[in-house]
Amino acid sequence: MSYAVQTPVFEGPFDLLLHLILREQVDIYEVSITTIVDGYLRELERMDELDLEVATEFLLIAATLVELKARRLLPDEGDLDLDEELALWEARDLLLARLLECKTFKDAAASFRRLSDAAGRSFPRVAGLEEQFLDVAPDLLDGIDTDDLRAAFLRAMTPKPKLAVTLDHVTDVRVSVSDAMEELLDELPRAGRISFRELTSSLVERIEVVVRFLAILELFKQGVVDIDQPSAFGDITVLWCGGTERLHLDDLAAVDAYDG
Amino acid sequence: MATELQRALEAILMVAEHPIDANLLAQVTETPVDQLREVLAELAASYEVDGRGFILVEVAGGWRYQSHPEQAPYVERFVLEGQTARLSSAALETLAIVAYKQPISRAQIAAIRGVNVDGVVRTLEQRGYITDVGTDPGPGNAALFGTTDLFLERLGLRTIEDLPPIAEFVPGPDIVEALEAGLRAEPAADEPVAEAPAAAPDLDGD
Amino acid sequence: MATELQRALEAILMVAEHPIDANLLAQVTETPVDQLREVLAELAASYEVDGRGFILVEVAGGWRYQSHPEQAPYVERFVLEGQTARLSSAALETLAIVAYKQPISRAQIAAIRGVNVDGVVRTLEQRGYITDVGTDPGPGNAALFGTTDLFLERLGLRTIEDLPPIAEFVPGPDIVEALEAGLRAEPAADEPVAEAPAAAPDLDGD
Repeated sequence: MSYAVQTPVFEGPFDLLLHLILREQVDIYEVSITTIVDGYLRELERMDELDLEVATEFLLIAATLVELKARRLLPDEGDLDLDEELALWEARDLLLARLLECKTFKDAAASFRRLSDAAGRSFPRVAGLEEQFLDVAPDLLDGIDTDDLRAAFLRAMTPKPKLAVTLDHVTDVRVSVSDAMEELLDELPRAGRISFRELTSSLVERIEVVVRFLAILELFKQGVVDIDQPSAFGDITVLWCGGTERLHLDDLAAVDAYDG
Repeated sequence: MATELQRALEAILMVAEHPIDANLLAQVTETPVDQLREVLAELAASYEVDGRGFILVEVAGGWRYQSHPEQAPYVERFVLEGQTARLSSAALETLAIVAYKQPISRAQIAAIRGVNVDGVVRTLEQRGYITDVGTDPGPGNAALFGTTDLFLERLGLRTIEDLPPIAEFVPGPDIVEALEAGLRAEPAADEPVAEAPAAAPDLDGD
Repeated sequence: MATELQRALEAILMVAEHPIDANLLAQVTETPVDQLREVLAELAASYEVDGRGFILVEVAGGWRYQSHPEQAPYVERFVLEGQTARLSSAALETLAIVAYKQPISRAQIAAIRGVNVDGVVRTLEQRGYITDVGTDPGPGNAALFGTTDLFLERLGLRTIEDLPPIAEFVPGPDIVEALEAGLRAEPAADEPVAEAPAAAPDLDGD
């Protein structure tokens, strides 16, 4: 199947997710969270190369998606951790609410486009005053001297001060899935079999754990690791099955058009 | 035959460079503003009835002459220069958020859009569609943004109240259901249960 | 009821900034110029018959709408009461750019100010502070603007050389800091690209 995402540029993580979900609906009348997650990860990997700041927001949403997918593929055994379950519902509802908000403003923007296009067909009269009235018009330079002019010139020529970059909405940790994959390619062959908990025990930030998790899922997709999760939301065992030769991300690139 | 008041209004609006507020027109012509509004509306209607190539409209809180939209193909040959550039979809979405949620800070816009909006906010501010309308009293004293008259002109609106109600854009049940289904955690009733119990995540596609 | 040709002419003339030559109108509306002149004359006569507050006249080799001379008292009152008595800071900045960087094109001014300046340039030109002083020899043959004698007179200057030279303005620490911060700033994605390299800031004088 093709992972190609038709729209070249997504304005953000919600934009992308809306596209993936609604496209699913239209195309096959049945929701496949697998396709959504795959499409999302694919796009995320592309974004990752472009802008880490953007990517972190994508990653947080990807984590929720992956969790939902994992939950969905598992049979309901009734012995799930209630707290974990509730946290997942909460994350999901929050995501849903943000998607609805995003969709609302997207549709409002489309309506603005129509209004603006309609207004753009009617041009304003701008000819202004006829010569005979110019004498009557107040002198606009009244009270302005060369100092004012100098100040205005300096104002015009001074580049506008840089705006404060607000990072409240993103976690400012510089991690990428590609980097995490490269680390794992070094670490996993030596470990052979290792639990996910051990793999992430040294990490401090939640986002780093998320990224490592995504990296493992990617490696799984590449077929160089096997994953086993005996119980839902239990620890995950990662098993290296990529052979004895030292692999790099570049080696995987040849397989699946990765260039990160 | 135009009345004396109509003639005066036509003359004034002919030399105006911007939309002119009805109150100013009332003041200059020494007419009660309610009556003046009526006269302007009548005048505008009469142009439409006569099939004139121009229209008289109220936009951004004032009245002005504009070319009739149907005549756009002719007019466009004259106003190639200074044509307003089409707004990007990022700019339009940001404008929509500011328009409906003003006053709003940059961080709040970013939270809704899920991306950094510094660049697009700066551009919209520079073009004069949004402006700094205050300061968030909370920590950080972030600048708060609102839309301008130029924004109203760009959309051909009389006032901000003429924006379509936001309720019109809240997604319908079909979209909500689609999104809900897309993010459902438990297997759908008609979906085959994962074939192998305790199967590893099936990431390699289907 | 206006004819289709009349409607087209009304629309074009309503938005035109300057008088428009009959030959150009004939060309745009694909009408023989003799017939077009007839239609314009008929239109002008019909406005007079209808007692409109505006007239359609041929001046300076072109046709344009003007306020009716009989309505001049109202127009004068409007001009006195309605116009802002001072230049906006945007207009003053534009005037300062023209003063120090003349001859300069509209696009170069726009590149410095980061916004469309057509309206402001038109106002300054109309008020007689700046004027068309030549043509850019480059592609596009853009009009180049410079300041006028009226500008010098109003600012009490003998010649344009009497403007305080730019080299005297050693930027204060705040400006230097802002400048450096500005240089670090990456341009917004959809900001208008500067059209003219000549518009690059040269604060340190030349």
